[in-house]
Amino acid sequence: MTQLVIGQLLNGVIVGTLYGIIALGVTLTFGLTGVVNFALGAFMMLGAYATWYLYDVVGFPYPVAVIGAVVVVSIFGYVSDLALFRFTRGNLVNGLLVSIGMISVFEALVLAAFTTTPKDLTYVLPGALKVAGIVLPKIKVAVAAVFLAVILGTYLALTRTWLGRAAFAYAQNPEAAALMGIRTGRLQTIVVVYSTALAGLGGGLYASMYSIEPTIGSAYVLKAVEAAILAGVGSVLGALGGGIILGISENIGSVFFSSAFRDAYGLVFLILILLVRPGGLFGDRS
Amino acid sequence: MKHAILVGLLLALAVPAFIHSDSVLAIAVYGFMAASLAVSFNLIFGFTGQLSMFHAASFGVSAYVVTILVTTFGWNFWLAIVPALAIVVILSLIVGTICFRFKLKEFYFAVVTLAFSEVLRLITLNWNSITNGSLGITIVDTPKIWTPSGTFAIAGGVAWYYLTLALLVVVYGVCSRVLKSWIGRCLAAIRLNDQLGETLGIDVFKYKLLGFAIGSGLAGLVGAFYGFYAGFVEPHFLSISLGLDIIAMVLLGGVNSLIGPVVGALVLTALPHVIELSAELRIALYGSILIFVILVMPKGIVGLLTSRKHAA
Amino acid sequence: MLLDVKSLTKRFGGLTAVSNVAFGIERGEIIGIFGPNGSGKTTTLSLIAGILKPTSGVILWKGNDISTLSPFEVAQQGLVKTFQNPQLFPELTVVEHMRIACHLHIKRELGINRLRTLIGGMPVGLDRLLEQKIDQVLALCRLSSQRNEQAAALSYGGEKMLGVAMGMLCEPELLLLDEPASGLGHDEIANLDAVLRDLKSHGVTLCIIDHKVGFLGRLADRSIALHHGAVIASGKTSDVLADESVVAAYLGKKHA
Amino acid sequence: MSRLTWARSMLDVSNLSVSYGKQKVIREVSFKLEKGEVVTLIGPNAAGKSTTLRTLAGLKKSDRGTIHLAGKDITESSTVDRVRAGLVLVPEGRQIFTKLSVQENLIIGAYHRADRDHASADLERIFSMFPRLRERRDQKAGSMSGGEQQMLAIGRGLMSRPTLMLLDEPTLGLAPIIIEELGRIVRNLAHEGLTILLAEQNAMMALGCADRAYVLQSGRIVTSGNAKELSETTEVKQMYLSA
Amino acid sequence: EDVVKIGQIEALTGATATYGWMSAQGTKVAVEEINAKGGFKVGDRTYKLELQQVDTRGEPREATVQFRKMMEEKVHFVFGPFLTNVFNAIEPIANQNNGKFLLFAGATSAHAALGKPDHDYLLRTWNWDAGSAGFGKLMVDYLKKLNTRKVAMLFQNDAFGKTAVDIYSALLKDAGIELQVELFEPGTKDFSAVLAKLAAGKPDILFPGYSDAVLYDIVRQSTESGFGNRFFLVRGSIGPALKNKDAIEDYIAYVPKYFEGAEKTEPKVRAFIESYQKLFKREFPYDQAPLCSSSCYDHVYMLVEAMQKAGTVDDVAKIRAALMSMTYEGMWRIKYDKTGEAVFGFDVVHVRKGGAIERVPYDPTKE
Ligand SMILES: Nc1ncnc2c1ncn2[C@@H]1O[C@H](COP(=O)(O)OP(=O)(O)OP(=O)(O)O)[C@@H](O)[C@H]1O
Ligand SMILES: Nc1ncnc2c1ncn2[C@@H]1O[C@H](COP(=O)(O)OP(=O)(O)OP(=O)(O)O)[C@@H](O)[C@H]1O
Ligand SMILES: CC(C)C[C@H](N)C(=O)O
Ligand SMILES: [Mg+2]
Ligand SMILES: [Mg+2]
Repeated sequence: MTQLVIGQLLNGVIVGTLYGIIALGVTLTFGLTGVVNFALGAFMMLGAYATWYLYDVVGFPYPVAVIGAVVVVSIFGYVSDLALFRFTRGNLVNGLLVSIGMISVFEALVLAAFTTTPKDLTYVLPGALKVAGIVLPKIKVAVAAVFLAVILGTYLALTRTWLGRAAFAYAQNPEAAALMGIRTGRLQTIVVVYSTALAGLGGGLYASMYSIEPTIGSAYVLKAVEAAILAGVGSVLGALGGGIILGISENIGSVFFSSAFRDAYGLVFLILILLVRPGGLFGDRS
Repeated sequence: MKHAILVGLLLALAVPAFIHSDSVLAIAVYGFMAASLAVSFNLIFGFTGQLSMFHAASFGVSAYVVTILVTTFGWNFWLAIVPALAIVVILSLIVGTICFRFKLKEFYFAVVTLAFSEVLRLITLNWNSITNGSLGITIVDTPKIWTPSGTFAIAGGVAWYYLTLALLVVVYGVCSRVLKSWIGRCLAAIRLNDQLGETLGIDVFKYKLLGFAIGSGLAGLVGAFYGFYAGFVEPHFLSISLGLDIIAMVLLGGVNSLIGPVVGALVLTALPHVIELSAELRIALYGSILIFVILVMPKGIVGLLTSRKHAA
Repeated sequence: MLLDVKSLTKRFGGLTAVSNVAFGIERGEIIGIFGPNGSGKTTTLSLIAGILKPTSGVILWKGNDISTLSPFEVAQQGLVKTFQNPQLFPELTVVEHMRIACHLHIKRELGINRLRTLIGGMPVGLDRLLEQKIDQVLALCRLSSQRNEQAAALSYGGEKMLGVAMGMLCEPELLLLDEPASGLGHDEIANLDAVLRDLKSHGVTLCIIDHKVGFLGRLADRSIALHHGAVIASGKTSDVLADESVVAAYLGKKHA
Repeated sequence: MSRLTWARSMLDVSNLSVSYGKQKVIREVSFKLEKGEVVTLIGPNAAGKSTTLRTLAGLKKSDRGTIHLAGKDITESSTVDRVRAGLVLVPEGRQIFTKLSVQENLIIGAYHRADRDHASADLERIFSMFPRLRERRDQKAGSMSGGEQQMLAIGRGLMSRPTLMLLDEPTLGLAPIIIEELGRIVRNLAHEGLTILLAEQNAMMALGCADRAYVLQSGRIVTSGNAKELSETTEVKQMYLSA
Repeated sequence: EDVVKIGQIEALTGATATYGWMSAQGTKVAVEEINAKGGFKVGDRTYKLELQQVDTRGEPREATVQFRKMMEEKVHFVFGPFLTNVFNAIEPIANQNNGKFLLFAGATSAHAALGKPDHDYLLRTWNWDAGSAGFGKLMVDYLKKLNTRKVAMLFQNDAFGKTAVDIYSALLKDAGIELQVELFEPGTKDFSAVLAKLAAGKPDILFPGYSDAVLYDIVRQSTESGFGNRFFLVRGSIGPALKNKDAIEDYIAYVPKYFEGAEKTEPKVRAFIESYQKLFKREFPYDQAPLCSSSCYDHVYMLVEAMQKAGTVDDVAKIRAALMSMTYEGMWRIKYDKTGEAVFGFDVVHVRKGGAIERVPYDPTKE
């Protein structure tokens, strides 16, 4: 029993890092452009398909395929910012609608190119690590490690660099930020593209763990929004923490109670946390 | 604007005289119900500033309660609406009290209401003995109304057309009365600056809750009818995607008006049936239209037509 | 005693913003609060208005402790506070602000009968009366010409006056004003002075914070001065302003 | 004035007109600032002082007219480019970053500077100007009192080492003793070569520390001249100095 | 030129689209082939087929509107729906149109409606899991032969999942096999927790959900983390087994036809695959397509044959009678039983460690 619980605890952490990486994108985009980009799920899906295509069809080595996918998705992100999100900045409501529209468009693109038949990437890193009776698939451990590294790197970059300072400042008061000489438009573009790149990376690594279909993104973006909120919008490490809390509560909940209520376990947790801290676990109490 | 709405209503009344297509009437019926949902949602969202994700739950719970009372316990349809609405209102008061007492705002509020809504959906989905789980419940009864010349079963497109049009008028009317009253002003104050509102003597908690409960209750009213027209209820009624659809309708039509959501709902309900293309192109076009409309008309369709902002 | 504040203390973490403050306000007077920046003036008024909850102490309003009430309950009891940083309802016009500010009036007037207005609409008489009152207050506050403009289009001074105007429409017994004159020009200050004296003559009690010593000095019957959260002087305004510690901490040599 | 006549003005505004929608707020306003000068723009409420400053900072588009900064036409430049060229606005109503600490607010002021990583000396300078800020360096800026926030906004503006600083009602909410101090600070800064444009209601303080003054009324400059002389004129005395 | 309209009502996009999409492709191949050959003759007239395919996105409400529209447009032959919830939603409207058209439904729940009054329109094209001729019984017998004592069922919590759990719990109970059930939310990708939980109950074999997407994930995660390596399923393909061939112990699947094998031995299958590739210009999706696309393909041909036998293209009663009395020899041999349930042959494929495949053909039409 303890092995079962510990194993699922760890698995929860791993699954949580995936929520976390998308949540980071959600949090950053929201903080800086005032838009909850639901399309990040679709970007993640694009990343997964691009990776599959580059790796399984074209035959690039996996890391190259993932990097390629991140580049492709970033380009999509850049174009979407240029053509769409630039016009919805600071407008939560319209940004939401545009991102919902984009989900349909991306889904259609992928359907037209690859059909609804699920794709399953050739295994990149088969096998599992066995420690003290706990079995963890190697690929999951590797993926989680990459996500952790990226999130921590982002955290350091945001807290230690001027770009990060500018971002925080902008998020609070765009006009004052401009008065400080912060190129706000460029900053927003960088953040939008970076967030989509994170989603692309999420998708690229996702593809090595799970089968992919055109609709995979929607579930993850919801989880990511939940994680971001649970943590408190704007908190980088919080996005990770929120993701992990969700991941663990779902996995542990499914072990002890019916798995049919899997999604509910994280949500109940979320409600409880927000009741104690209405601004999110890591956010300010407002 | 007022005249345009009246003309629209008159036209709507005349439609069944000219159009006999069952499928068109069906789109209209679903459109009216979607519009009712969107109008009631906008009371909470557009006019009070609370992005509730609980609307689908209010709708779905009521649909289920009415259905279960009628099909399992043999209640009269009209009678069953009463407890259904009571339950929805009580649920929304509970959820609202929790959220507003703890001062959850904006996206925090959205996600917590979404969480409650999902929990309710999962309960509906898994409470097999009462709700028949994922299969949902098939409804064969039809609501009847009593007229001096005998009872009349509401069956067929035309009857439902008028019934749901009346439903829309009722929902619209209630929202409009509420918004024009002092309550509407309190709601606007809450939406725009609740701290200021509070120092002006407005019980922010009470009015937030009131707006939320009225909106949710109206959604429940729609739910009561919906299942009986569709012929079934299923757990999907409580799904997030329905909530997102409603948001899209409201935004597309225009948040700052009462009529906007009606327009948005009718357009979005009809749109998929109007686009006759291959499946992929169809959803691509649907998405593109959403994007395009909002970029060209950032205030929604009605927002573009009327430049004057909503007044307190 | 209309309002009686006793040993009021407010701590933010390690910082004591308001420390053991005590003072009373009699019906019909104008009381001034002076003090250097960060001395706890705004915090004190926020505590009275229910916006902040005191760490300790009591606030007696007509003999009842109101320190645990919410802001709206305090307002309903007849105590209304304006904001130091103008607070507005963005998007709404000036007159729409005023209508919202009529909330308490309508509530007092109609009570539960408000429900009837859901069907029948507002009683015509009341409606007309309110509109008249709104016009009157707008005129007093020199906002008539901007009646239908969005509040966001007001200049800073205009925003401040709108705050005062809304406070007046609440018909408070005690109006707490947080720096009403800051950002106002000479003319406007003179006008404000007149408006406030007029209010006083209609029986409204006023408690005012301001750094415009000339303005508040002339207006206030009695004053208190705060420093580091504590009362350092109180009494007749002229005495307070002449107090050595007040001069040293607040006024500086020029005013000495 | 001791400046060489051929030197370009620090700021040269000519025929500036600004409107909100159809409403004209600034009409054909022209004025100049020489390097190291303190110039004040006084006028009653709604005269258009803030609007003028916001237009100079590039936050508001002008209808007509030109703005030259040290000889360079910046009429069409973005706010950021103006900041980078040395023009900084300390906006009305403070506009601080409420969730950042006092110190973080100040540091971000140095954002556009090439030597921004070495701004700690300036930080010290600001702290000695406004000791209250040093005391509260780790407090969240949003929870500071009104006057404290005003000090912060001014300090933050100074952190960017501007060559031209626009102050919009800096005395707003400040205690008399601090206003007095602010007057000294402004003079000192000018002494160090900073050019300052001061929009003020508080004509007493403004005229007290400015070299020259312009009086703005309903969007027009109605009087201008030496600050000291102006403060002697009975009209100005009556209008502005008795508060 | 005369046309016969065929409608098809399926989810072509969205989360539940896999089956509907592939059904639609099979129908399309058949229709295109028939039209390319110049149509078909009934009596002395030549007809072409006109195919209307609508996308329900898996939403019952959409389907009801679309179905109404088809009825208005006098479409006499409607293929689909494959999804139980969609079928349940359109059933009442279909009943009102009884006698005016034929519905070739695939949904499991359609089984229960067969032969009821008002249901003369209903034929069920895919009898895989219910009824006496259904495959469930056979599969359970197979398990019994393998000495299975306990089965773990892991199904998606949707309308079909519930139906399937009901069917199989009864069958397994009759066979005296213990059953452990867990349901998962649609869209689930990480089955680790639920698999760990099931594994703790020590079942002999896992009976996982029905779509290829979840099969790939479940088989991989189950074997990789050591939760179990024996699988039994009545749907989907053997793709997951082959992909994890060294990690599985047994993988017993009902596959209507093992296409990769059949392709080599059966010219009709070969022709179908080629036709598919030519029409859609892409690889043939072996994973799930055989299940639905080939079946729809056959049923279109069968319908055409029935029209020719009945000598009419619009007298649906006659055409139905012709369908019920014939045996069609296509990729499959197909008959209908007296309720309108399709009876046809299929394969039990047993994949063992290393990838060895044993195939047991089964043909109830011969009995
Ligand atoms: N929420 C808070 N958290 C921490 N400190 C606070 C908070 N609110 C106020 N303070 C501090 O308490 C002190 C008193 O603040 P207050 O706003 O009452 O001052 P004030 O007398 O109104 O000053 P001013 O004249 O500048 O408006 C200040 O030093 C301020 O920084
Ligand atoms: N955003 C806006 N939209 C429309 N009109 C505006 C806007 N902002 C300011 N105005 C108008 O422009 C005029 C000048 O305003 P401005 O804020 O520049 O005055 P000011 O001189 O700074 O006054 P104060 O001393 O009160 O701050 C005022 O009449 C004001 O109502
Ligand atoms: C995907 C399929 C297995 C669906 C199933 N036939 C149903 O009835 O819903
Ligand atoms: Mg203050
Ligand atoms: Mg100004």
